[in-house]
Amino acid sequence: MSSLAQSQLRETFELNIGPQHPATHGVLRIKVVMDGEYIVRAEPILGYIHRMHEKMGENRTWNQFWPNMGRLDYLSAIAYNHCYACLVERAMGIEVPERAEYIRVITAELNRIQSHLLGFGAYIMDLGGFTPLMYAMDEREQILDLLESVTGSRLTYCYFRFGGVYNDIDDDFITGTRAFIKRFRPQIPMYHKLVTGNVILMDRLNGVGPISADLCRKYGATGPVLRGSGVNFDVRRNEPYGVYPELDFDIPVYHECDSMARYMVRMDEMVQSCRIIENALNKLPEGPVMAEKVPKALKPPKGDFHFAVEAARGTFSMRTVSDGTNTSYRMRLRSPTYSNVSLFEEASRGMLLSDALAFLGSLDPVIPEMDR
Amino acid sequence: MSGYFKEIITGLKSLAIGLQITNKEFFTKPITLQYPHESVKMTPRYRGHIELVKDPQTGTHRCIACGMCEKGCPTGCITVQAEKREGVKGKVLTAYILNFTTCSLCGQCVENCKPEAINFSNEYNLASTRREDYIFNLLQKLHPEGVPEPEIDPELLKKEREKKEAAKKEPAKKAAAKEGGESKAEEKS
Amino acid sequence: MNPSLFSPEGLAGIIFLILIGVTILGAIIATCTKRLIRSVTGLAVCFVGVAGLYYFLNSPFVAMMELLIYVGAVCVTIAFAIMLAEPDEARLARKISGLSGGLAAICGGAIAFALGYAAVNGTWMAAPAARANDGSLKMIGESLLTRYSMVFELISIVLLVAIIGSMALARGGRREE
Amino acid sequence: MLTLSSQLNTYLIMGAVLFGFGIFGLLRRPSLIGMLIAVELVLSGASINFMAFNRFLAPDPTVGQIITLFIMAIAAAEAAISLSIVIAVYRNYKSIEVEDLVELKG
Amino acid sequence: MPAEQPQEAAAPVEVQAEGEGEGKPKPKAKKEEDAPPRKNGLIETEYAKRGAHLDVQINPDQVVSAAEFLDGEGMTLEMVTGVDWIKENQFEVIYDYSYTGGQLLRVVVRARVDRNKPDIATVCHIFGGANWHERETWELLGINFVGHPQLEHFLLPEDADFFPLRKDFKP
Amino acid sequence: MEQQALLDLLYVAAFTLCGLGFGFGPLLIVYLFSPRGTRNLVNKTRIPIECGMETIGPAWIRYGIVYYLYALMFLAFDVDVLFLFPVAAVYNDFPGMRGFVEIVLFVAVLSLAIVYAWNKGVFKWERKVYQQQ
Amino acid sequence: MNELIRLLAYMLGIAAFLGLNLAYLGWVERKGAGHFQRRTGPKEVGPYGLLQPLADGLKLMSKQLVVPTNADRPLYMCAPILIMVPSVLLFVAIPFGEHLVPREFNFGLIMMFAFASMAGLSILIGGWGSGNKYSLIAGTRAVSQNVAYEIPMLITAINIVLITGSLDLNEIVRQQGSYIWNWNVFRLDKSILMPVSFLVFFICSLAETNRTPFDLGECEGELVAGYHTEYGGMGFGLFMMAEYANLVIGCSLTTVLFLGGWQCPFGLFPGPHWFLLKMYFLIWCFVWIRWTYPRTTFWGLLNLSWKYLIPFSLVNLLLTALFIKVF
Repeated sequence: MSSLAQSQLRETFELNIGPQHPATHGVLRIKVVMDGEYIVRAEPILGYIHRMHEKMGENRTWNQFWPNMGRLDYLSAIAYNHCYACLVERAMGIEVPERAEYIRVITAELNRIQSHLLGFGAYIMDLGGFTPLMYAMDEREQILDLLESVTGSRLTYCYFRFGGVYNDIDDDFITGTRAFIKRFRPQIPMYHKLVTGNVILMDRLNGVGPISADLCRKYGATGPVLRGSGVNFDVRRNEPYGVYPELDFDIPVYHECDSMARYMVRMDEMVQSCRIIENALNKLPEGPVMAEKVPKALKPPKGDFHFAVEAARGTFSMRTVSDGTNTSYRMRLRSPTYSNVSLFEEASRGMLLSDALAFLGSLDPVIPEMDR
Repeated sequence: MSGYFKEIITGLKSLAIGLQITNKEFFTKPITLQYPHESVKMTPRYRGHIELVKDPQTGTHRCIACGMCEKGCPTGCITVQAEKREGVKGKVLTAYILNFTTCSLCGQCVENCKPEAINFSNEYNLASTRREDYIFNLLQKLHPEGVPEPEIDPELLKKEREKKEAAKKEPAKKAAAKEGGESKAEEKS
Repeated sequence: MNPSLFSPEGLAGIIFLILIGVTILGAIIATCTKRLIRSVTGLAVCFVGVAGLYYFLNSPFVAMMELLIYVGAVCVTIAFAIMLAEPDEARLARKISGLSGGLAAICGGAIAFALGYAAVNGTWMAAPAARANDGSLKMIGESLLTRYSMVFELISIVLLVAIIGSMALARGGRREE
Repeated sequence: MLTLSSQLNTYLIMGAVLFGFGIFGLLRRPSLIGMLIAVELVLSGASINFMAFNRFLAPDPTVGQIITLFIMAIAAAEAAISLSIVIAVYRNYKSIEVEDLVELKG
Repeated sequence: MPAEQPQEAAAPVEVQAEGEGEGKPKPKAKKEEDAPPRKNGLIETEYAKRGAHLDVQINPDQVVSAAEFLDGEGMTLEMVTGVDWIKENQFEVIYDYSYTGGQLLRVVVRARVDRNKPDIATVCHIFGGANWHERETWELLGINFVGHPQLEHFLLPEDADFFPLRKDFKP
Repeated sequence: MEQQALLDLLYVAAFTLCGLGFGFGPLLIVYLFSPRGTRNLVNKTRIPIECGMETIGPAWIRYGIVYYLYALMFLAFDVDVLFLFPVAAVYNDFPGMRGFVEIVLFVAVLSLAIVYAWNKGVFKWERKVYQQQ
Repeated sequence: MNELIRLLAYMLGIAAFLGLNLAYLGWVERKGAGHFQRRTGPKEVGPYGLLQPLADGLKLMSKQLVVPTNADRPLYMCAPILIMVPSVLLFVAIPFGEHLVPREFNFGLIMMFAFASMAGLSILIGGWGSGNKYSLIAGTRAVSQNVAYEIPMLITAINIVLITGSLDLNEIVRQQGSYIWNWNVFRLDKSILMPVSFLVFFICSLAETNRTPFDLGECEGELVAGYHTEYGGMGFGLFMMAEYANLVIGCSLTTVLFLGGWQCPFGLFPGPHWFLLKMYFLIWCFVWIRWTYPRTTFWGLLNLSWKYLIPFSLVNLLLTALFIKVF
């Protein structure tokens, strides 16, 4: 980097943001070359909690790989479960009972709300406001309690199974979920009043970190990042899986392309998730929650299979190359934040440090998912 | 210039709204649970570490030491030790060791268990500074006062003894008997 | 003649001595350290002492302004400037040594001695019998509004020109890049 | 010792000492900012003299104070200007040391 | 999930496929499974079974032109996957393209390189997002992306001199 | 010196001592009671914090031209205050508009510094364009 | 001699007052934060967590003083002490009651500003001396901010001087009279912008004490812990204590200049209790604000001062000058 400083005759210096930094929510390291308060180059450096999940996929049997799926994006684990379940079901041709599909959608959307709540709280905390995090945490706890009562764990769910779900939901869960949504709905306008409308926050987010739709496309950014840039793309709508086609919901899209747009997409998605859950609860059919004939020893046919779902942070997709044995020959996990953060380097050039961190927060990275 | 003042006024208004909201929250009851003094009730489905189920009929576990949990475990954190005893049908469980430090609570073992001998416990506030404290012998946990001896079926015992006698007499058959894994106690590491 | 040590006058005398010590210490730090930021700190310390001296000269307002302007503003500005352009420390350490330092010390000492000698031995006119006023803040204000009003305005222009000029200078290079 | 504060000579000598330190620093410092710091010392030495005469000898004690205030203002302006010059010099020559500047000129 | 017709018509042009239009749905796919070193060309796969609409096998030197073509069509590079086919002594690089602008279309582009000399051109300059994916693939499998601006260690420690996803990797 | 001023001085001095006590006292207590050694296993106790990494380059960076500009403006206004205080103190006792006119002129002239800075975009923090490295 | 006894008594009194405040403002803040966030705040140590400050203090005291290797040792050690001294010193001039004031200085107002301005340099020294880039950047920002907000504060103070014609804090309080409409906030007869002026002063004291939303000097989102990143244990403790001391001083000054000090709003029983009531109310507002707003950016902060506060205070100054002459 010294060559850079010499070649341009500019007083630059290098700064580490991370791996142990309050703003990076984990062990992400960003090596920043700065010119005063401005960023000349910000290079994200990954790998601090790299676990080689892909190799694990080659060594573990299909069933044994389940717990890994909860440990990628620990904040929206159910979407990842969903992807893996659907992938293997696609490969094996397993039909899933309808009730199980509905339960999948309900839990996945609850999980999405939970993830966005934490993302919202943590983002505002990045910007220095601590209180909204606590309010968000309060709501999040309610969701965790609900999910715990049905899945048995609070964070790294391992709830889905090939051909259905592990446990049926009971009436307590249904009434609890309805009560939660009733309670949660008025909270979002409260957040908007407390946080979004705040002039300080608007100053910090409006126009900060612009990403054009084309940049998103080039970098494969998905999820709220893409929808904040005005592209109406959501896997749930464009490549429907589960029972999403039967449910009624909108895809929030903002055209401002800035951090505020991404933040607003997340906030609106929570409302839409509430709608989906209510809708699904109303339509919830009776019946079994597991497919009847699921072989104990899974051996999908040879060939490769791909499946994509909409996780809280964007398109999560898996590609597995099966060689017909009880383990996969190659397991590839495409995590949304990996692509989203990869555009940070290009998009943050020339930003102020504080803006860059606000921008990074608006990408809502979850580090274990990036490092895999 | 009017924009300048409008900015100030809307800004101040938004700030006042924020203050109003936090003020309202200030007078609502806190939701904190004073953890060591009070604790939440766990839902029945809570997945703590696994434990052996006590069969109300026999008063002991139902494990047949088939080893399915061991095979299904992704992290290999379960070790089942069992031996063959004279006069007892099947294998006798001597130790069921769970290395909780590597357990990921996925539930594969519980699903794989045919006789439904293991289940999730509701224990969640485990704390220790030593690693060894998390290597549980579940059998001991089930029977802290001492593992009851399995009942000996006299008929089976008689049969087995007879078999042994026969085996002694016929060394040629010995190997075959061994292969079946019935006559010798099986040790697992 | 000498006041007792624990009377207010005596304590004030002790404080005065301390202030002189602080001033000289500050001056030493300001001139003799290698790192410029330490020099600035020394300068600030020195100014605190000088402010104390002003206080003893019956002008508390000037003393306070010395603190406000010099310690609070000039030193901070110098410190910012140092952040923009501090020379290499190692090089600096090499440069300040030996002959030039000695020469400078002799030179400075000689000047100080000569001035001090002249001051002590000089004949000053006698103190006036009656003072025109007590030299308080109100008096300063009054003269600023009457006798020195032109200067009062001029100084604002001088400041304006200085600030605009220095801003243009400091920013100028940036635009070239 | 304790009555030093009411003697003119004390202040005059203090002024001279500060002035001397200023000159010493001015000659010794190789860098422009260091020299500026020394100049500030010189100025405050002068101010002390003004204030001392004002206190002990002047019939109208406001004048000296006002002069000192003006010195402060001018010193501030001077500091601003000279620091900016230093920064401009630094930007162009990558050095604020007098020697280097002399070399660069030739 | 219908595949877009114009896409399909356009795709063969750039891949210079030998067996274009061999889009028989099921039996073809099955047959193709049995013979892994597939011929170059375009196959229309059944989306519900595979998760992709089009499957294109190309030569390694056609990767860039394929990327350029798909970029022109407004598609996104979703991920780059490397597979170690140790039996055939080949590496396969799989590019997953998808279309985010409207009607869904997923295109899989595959290229195989020799395992002893795993060089393939980078598509970084076309899709910026490929940078990290290719870097990761290089790091984990040792496939050398020629022209990549920064083939440095990324996820693994800086002193790692092994390729963990290779099938002959022994920890 | 007058008695009044002397006492003022004494009070200030006494409270300065008090402040020094508040400053040094806790440090002294720490010096007496805190452990001397440290469990310095990897010899990293005393390295500067940079988010867990080794520091890149020197810590004393050249930094912040904009802050310097702000400081310059501050300097001007601080001096402004220097003259306004005495004037304000006697302003009430002075009949006539002369004082008012003088203050207006003084403030107006100095305000030009802000106007200049505002026009020159010192207050603007826009994104810069850097070439791709 | 009497004077000396009085001096000693006030010294001890202020030390006790300050000590209690430094200890319990932390408690108040945490308790307040808790309740603003649906939590309870400290609760375990003593009843209502009242012994929490003691526990905190013990923890800070038992920590080792670590000086980083490439810190500038003397500057590093000086900074926390230097920042503490003016904060304590300034209590000498605060009129708690009409007769309960350590010392009435007839230049008290300038003294406050003069000594307070020294804090900036000590922050800079601390930031520089740490030998850490974060500290240096944050120190620069903090000083820049202190400096920027000193101007509107001073101009507003000049405004008060224009109205009262005095620099003596107690005299300023005395002149404000014993009814709420006589307080400087509501002296609309002197300038119709006086409430705005109060707001400006309040915002400035928020910024001068480096508190959220203006805590750019310690913005943990960007620069880890700001200028005291390298300080641990008591070094950090001193910075924190100085912050609280500055908080008390800032609120006291606002009370004195605008809210009538020890005067009662309705003319009954003026005394120190009113002063403390008003001061603690302001402190509570600081806490309230801190736990409501996110942090501004440093440029937004600097611009707030230069674009809004300074023009406003200047206009107010001129307006006051005009009103005094006209009416």
